[in-house]
Amino acid sequence: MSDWEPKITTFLCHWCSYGAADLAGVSRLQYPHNFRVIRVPCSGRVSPKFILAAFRHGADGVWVSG
Amino acid sequence: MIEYTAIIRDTAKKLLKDGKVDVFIGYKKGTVPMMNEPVVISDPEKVDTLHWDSLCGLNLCNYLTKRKDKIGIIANGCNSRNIVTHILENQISREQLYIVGIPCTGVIDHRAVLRAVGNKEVLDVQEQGDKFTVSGNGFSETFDKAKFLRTNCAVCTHRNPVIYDEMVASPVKEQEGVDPFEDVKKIEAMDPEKKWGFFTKMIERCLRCYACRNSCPLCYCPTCFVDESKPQWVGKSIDPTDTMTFHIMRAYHCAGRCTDCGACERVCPVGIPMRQFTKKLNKDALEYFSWEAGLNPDARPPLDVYKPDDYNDFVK
Amino acid sequence: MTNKIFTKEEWTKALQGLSDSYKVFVPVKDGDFHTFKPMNATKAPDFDFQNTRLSARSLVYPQAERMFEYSLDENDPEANIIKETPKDYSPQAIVGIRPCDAHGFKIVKPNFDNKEYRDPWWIQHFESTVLVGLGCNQPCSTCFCASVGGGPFNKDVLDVLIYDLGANFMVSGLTEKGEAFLSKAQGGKAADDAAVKQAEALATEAAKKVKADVPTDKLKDKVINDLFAAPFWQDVGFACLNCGTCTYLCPTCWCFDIQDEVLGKQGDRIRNWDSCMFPLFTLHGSGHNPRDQKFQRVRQRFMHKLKYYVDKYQGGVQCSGCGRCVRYCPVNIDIRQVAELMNNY
Amino acid sequence: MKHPRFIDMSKCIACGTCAEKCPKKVDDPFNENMGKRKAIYVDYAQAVPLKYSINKDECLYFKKGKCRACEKFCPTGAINYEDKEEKVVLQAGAVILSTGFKTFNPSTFPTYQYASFENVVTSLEYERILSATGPYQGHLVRPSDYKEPQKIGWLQCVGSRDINRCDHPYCSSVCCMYAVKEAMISKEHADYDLDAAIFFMDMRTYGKDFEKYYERAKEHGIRFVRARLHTLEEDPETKDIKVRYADEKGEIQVETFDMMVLSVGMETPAELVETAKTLGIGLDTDNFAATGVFTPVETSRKGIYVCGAFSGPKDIPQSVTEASSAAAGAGLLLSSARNTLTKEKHIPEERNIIGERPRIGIFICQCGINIGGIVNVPSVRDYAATLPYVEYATDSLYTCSQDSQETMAKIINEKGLNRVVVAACTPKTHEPLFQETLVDAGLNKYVFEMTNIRNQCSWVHKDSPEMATAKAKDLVRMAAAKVSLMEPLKETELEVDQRALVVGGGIAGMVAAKTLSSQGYQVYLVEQTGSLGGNALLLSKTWRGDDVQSRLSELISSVESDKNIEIYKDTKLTNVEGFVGNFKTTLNDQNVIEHGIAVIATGGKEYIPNEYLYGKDPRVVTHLELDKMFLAGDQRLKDVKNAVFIQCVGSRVPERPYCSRVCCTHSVKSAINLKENNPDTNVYVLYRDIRTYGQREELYKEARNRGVIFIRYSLEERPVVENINGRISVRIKDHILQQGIAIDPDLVVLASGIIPQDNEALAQMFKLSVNEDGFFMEAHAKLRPVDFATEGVFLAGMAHYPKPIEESIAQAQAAVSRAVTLLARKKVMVSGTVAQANPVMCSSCSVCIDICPYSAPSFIKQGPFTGKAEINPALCKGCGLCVASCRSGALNLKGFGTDQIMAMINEI
Amino acid sequence: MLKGLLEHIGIEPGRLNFSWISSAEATKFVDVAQQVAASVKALGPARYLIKKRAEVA
Repeated sequence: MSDWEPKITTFLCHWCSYGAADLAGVSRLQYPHNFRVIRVPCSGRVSPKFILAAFRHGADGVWVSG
Repeated sequence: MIEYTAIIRDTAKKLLKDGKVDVFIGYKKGTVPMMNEPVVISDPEKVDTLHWDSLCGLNLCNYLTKRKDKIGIIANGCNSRNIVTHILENQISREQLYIVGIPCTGVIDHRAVLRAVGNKEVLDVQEQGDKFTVSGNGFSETFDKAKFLRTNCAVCTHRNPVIYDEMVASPVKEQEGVDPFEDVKKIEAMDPEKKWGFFTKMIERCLRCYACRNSCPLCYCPTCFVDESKPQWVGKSIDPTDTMTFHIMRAYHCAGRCTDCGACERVCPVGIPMRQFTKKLNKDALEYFSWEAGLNPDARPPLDVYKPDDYNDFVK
Repeated sequence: MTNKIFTKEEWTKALQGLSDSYKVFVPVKDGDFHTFKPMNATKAPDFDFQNTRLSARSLVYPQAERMFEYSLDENDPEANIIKETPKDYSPQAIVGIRPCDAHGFKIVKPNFDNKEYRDPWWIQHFESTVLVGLGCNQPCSTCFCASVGGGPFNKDVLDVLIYDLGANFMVSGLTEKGEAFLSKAQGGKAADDAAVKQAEALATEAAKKVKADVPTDKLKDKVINDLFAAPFWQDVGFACLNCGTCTYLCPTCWCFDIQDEVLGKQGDRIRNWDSCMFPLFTLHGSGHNPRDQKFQRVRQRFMHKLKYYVDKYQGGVQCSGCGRCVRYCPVNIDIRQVAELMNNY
Repeated sequence: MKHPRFIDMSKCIACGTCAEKCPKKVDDPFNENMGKRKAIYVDYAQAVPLKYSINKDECLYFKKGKCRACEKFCPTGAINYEDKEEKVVLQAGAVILSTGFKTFNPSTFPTYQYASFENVVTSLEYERILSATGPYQGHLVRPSDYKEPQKIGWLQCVGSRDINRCDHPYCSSVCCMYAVKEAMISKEHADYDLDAAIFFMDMRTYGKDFEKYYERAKEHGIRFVRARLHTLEEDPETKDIKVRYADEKGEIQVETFDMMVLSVGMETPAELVETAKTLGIGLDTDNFAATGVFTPVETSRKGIYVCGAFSGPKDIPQSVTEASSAAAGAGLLLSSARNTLTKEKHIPEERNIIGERPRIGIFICQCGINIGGIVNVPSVRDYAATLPYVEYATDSLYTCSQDSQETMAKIINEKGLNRVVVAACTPKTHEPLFQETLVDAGLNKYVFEMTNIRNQCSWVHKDSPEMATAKAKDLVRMAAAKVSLMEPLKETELEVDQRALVVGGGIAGMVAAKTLSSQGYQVYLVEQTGSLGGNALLLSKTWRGDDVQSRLSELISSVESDKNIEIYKDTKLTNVEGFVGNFKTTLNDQNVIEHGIAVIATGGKEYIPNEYLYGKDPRVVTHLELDKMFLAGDQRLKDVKNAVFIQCVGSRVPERPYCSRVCCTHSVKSAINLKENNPDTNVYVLYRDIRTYGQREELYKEARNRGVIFIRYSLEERPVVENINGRISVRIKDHILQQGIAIDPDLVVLASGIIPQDNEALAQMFKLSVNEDGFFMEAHAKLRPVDFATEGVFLAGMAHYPKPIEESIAQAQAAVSRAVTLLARKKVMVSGTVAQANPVMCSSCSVCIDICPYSAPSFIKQGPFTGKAEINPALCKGCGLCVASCRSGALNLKGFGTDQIMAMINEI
Repeated sequence: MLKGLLEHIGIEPGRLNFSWISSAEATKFVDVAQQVAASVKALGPARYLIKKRAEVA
């Protein structure tokens, strides 16, 4: 169980969190590798249907960040 | 409430005769006990078809969507709140409507009645004030209406219409001290596994007949998300995950708009209490946005607008 | 024809014994209503019911049924080859099916099994099924089986018929398949004349209780286009919600939709019950919908049951008179009234 | 003179390897020398361009001739030790000075011991401490022991409002607000109950929405202590800071803080004073570039403009406004040369790929070792080649390099690719580059998807190369799934109507009109009253002493005689249709004018008091009424024995919780005028905080020198003005004497606040928003102070917020400058990434219309789809809010389509 | 609201996460990323609402 790594469907706002994620990279800050990022123009683009769809496709977690 | 019938007929007749409305929407007495059929009348001579009793449990607002004519309609508390929502959402205009308000004392839960008589066939129901008598082959029993209200009516705090042009009777006293969310709180107290078990079991019998969706006045999209194919959000079989997805999304589309009229449960052929989905949303709307749908003809539902001070405790 | 008497306890026990040779489905109380479930030790069958909420049709023709399957994995040597999904066609018995619902199978048979087309899944399911009917001592006020060629003790399609004599059941084998089934039933004893007489009396009594006045006699003589253009359809359809309750509960509706479901590299071709009440039913790929209005869909359902079927198969209407749509239509649209409107138009 | 970087800018890819390998650590000036960086460095992580440079003074190679580690490890060979200082000569028609300021160095204050007490920091150092990229990675700790401070004090006016030790008589304008902000952020940062105290003289939160922030800070428990600290003492053991001060009641208090922040002011750096001399521009006595009230961004030398803090202390919005304003000034000079140096680019014709089966090319970048060092790029490449529709997959050392671009274009053509995925760094910086390559190869730029396997993969998962490789594969698969569904999108061009509308004929409106006209644009100027001039018609002198009326009449006549300006007096707007570039406005006389942009300069108006006997006694007048008396040379003013000014009338009160910004200066100026008229007049100013920000502080000093008496009152104990037997009596509690005093004035001047015009109708017509106080809301409080969220509409003057003439003028010019960026292009490109409605699916519920912040959706007015939604692509910003809100699935966002995002979700 | 509903039917609270992070807040991004990863990891693999091969006859 401890070897298990979740996959987390991640929606990042192009202007905000995606930038923060880029900057985290520039700063070489390390964080877990479980996130699979989908870039969206705005977190408002994330329809509830996407969140359900992510769970339906077996995502262990969903993270929406604006 | 059966005494309203005569007044409704008179009003409808007058409205149709005077040309104030082109049609009048109400109920007619059903061909089966405890069932009534929505009906539209355009001939003032046919108003005697109209009927009202404590078993009229659908939502007539459903029949207003995108009509172009002038309509007279009867509306109790919840139906009138849906009319408000309909107006806000451009499905009908206030000017088209003549609303005959019904102070409502609640609708009888026909399933509870059947249960009470051991699921024997009921052949007749007679309503007398706050009591009613059901009879069938070899039995006849009289019950207190108050004890047989549908669960949504039992906790209803908006029994009188919020908009109307005239009332068939003076407003009834609103219920006080009821906790509409007792059942929701019970579920909230469960752990995730129990909750999932509860809801999975609840919808197990679902046939995907969509009666709940179609009886709901909020569901008027030309193409429902379940019918979309590009992308296909939900599989069309009765696979449990697909069925659950349907119920979640159906409920979510009602968020901030549901008036808890109970039509969905009323029509379900297999008796699923799917209000457990929408009630949670109603509770949250009330807690986070101080919102109850359809009370204010000037305010959009909370999820239709963004305000900087919206509830956002869930955001990290 | 074997007539045997079982006490009700004996009968339940007998059914348990039969479970070794058949998948035995029996009515079980599930919440407010009855439904067919496989016989098992924990939940006893309950034969004290008006009728099951859903007809037994799904036991022969499931609501969702996998027809074919295929792999999209390029590494799979059989990639992209569509294969029929193997099915279990071992014998099954539906015990306690009402004669009207059994009649339903007869009504749908010409659709699934005719000269041009034989539906392998339906036919194999049907042929492996023993229909063990339970006569109706007390038909509902909404039943009209007698008007459509059936009756509360109609033996037409049944393999076995059960008479509820109070404390006992009299069980009659009607076909070879039925006799075979009965021969495997443990216990019981041969019925005496008195029991047979009592059973016949029950049947006669019950027949009297069924309203036989839903008129269908003139339907075959009507001109299709006249009925189609009749003025009452808007009124009939006004209240309709376009839900699938009537069609899904009906023992004689047969329409289905075929969908491909792909999950990862696994593809399935599934057929699901469809309903002519749904707008999607006739939606064309172009976006055009020939039945995009509610009344058109309502008209379709009644025209199909009461006219198109009548004309096509020359065997009466596509309705077994079970009355489910009358009882459970959420807005109380009543096929009996529509039949009258059409018959007398 | 261009300093050498010792880095070839065209080669550096900012991978950071050099800095990693560089052995020499130096203090990091960006972090106020509190942290370390290497001798080869970028200023800060978000620097543009993101290219390294070598600090020659620190570099071991330059100092000792050995090392060259950076050169050895640089994967692109960008290091060039031979780089030389370069003399660059630029030909320019105008110069804009935006050289800024430096913060005051408090080391000169011996009693504050900034240099020797570790836990005394400047506000700028504190800013870095709070910052995530700061020396302590955003953890709030103090420098001496890296412990979380429990108690922090801010000391205001360090290096401001002080001629005693630093010769800075002016107020630095921004320190009060930044101190409040720092205190608030610290409170938020600390998950414990941080004690934050601000020691101040006057709290100057005079900016838009600042006063509310100040009030909120008080609610959050930040202590505001009106006291000037004389000395800070350090506990040698704990390094805590002990302070002694006299509180408002005059009692001595002793407190100990873990940290003390010195709110340092702004000053012009000495080298800039030299530059000014070289340039030949005049400086004022405070060493700020001299400008005029009516020419706020012009220096004394024609053609040289100034903006920002070089012309006086100011905050961000004001600096940004001035920047645009200066650009307008320069643009004016250069308008004849506009578009003369532009070059046209040849673009091949776009290949029509509609109906083609997707043929995807996947280009994976190793980014030297940046990606390749962690992620197994060849295995990702091989994996990519197996994905559906992928025709071609390759990897390269640097996909972004010029030759890689050429190769990519070639491959696209050779292989007939019609979709492209690049897996490399971030699309935020590199998407445009690759899109250009697509366009050069004859593809639409939208059949492209970029996925980030560097910033969001290799760089952040150094410890688990396997997982990073797996993640990279997933990301590539997701991108391929999306791109296969991408369609070519059209960017439509819209003509921009070259005419402008200015609403409001006050100073801001007239300046806007005039500036537009001078740049060659035709202007419609609409004024609701019968005359131009607005509030300025009632003003006598500016705070710098200019005569307002003469300047105003010059302006009015120049506007009225301008052939390019069509003036509509006594006119209001009744309807506005259209959008950026194509507005159609109906006036109340039914005239319809068409214009491409609009400037809203509707101004504000004086609050009409109902307090302090106003309207009941002729001796009680407002500001503007006093100015009228000055203008008329009213003799009575000479005979005034006692004059009382009451500040904050109608401002900073619960009903109107904002500061009207100009009243303090106005009152102080008027007080001086009264004293000039008759030095024997006793002048009292009853105030709450004197907010003579910037160099206006010098007026305050002058007033005190002239004997004007300032008495502070609090909101709870407002002055009482009564008529007692025919004489006016003003009673107030003196804060120093701590007792009530009474004055019998023969003139009471109410510093009546500024209230907005009724902007509701106009806001609806142009789809603008107003704030709670009724002033128009700009697109961004700091960075877009003259823009509206609605494109093509701009804001100037007091319609935005109360402000003095020079700020109104700067804003008007700035608004024009912003407008000209649209007008000059003559065409606007509409992005392809816009929402699109399918009317068949639409249920007309109007959620999209309600939720869109840009008013892009509307109902179709005629035809078969009447009443269904449509999206105006010119207004749509492509955020997708409407798409997510649409229950009916009638909306989709091109470029981020529902099917495309679903395809990505499916691939996870 | 959606989160509330999903949690109501048994999706664990830690599965669905929302945050606001400005483009400059790299450390906040990392902090939240760590929190989210930890909370999801603590819950173990997702159990509910996963679409598997249709459960049909």
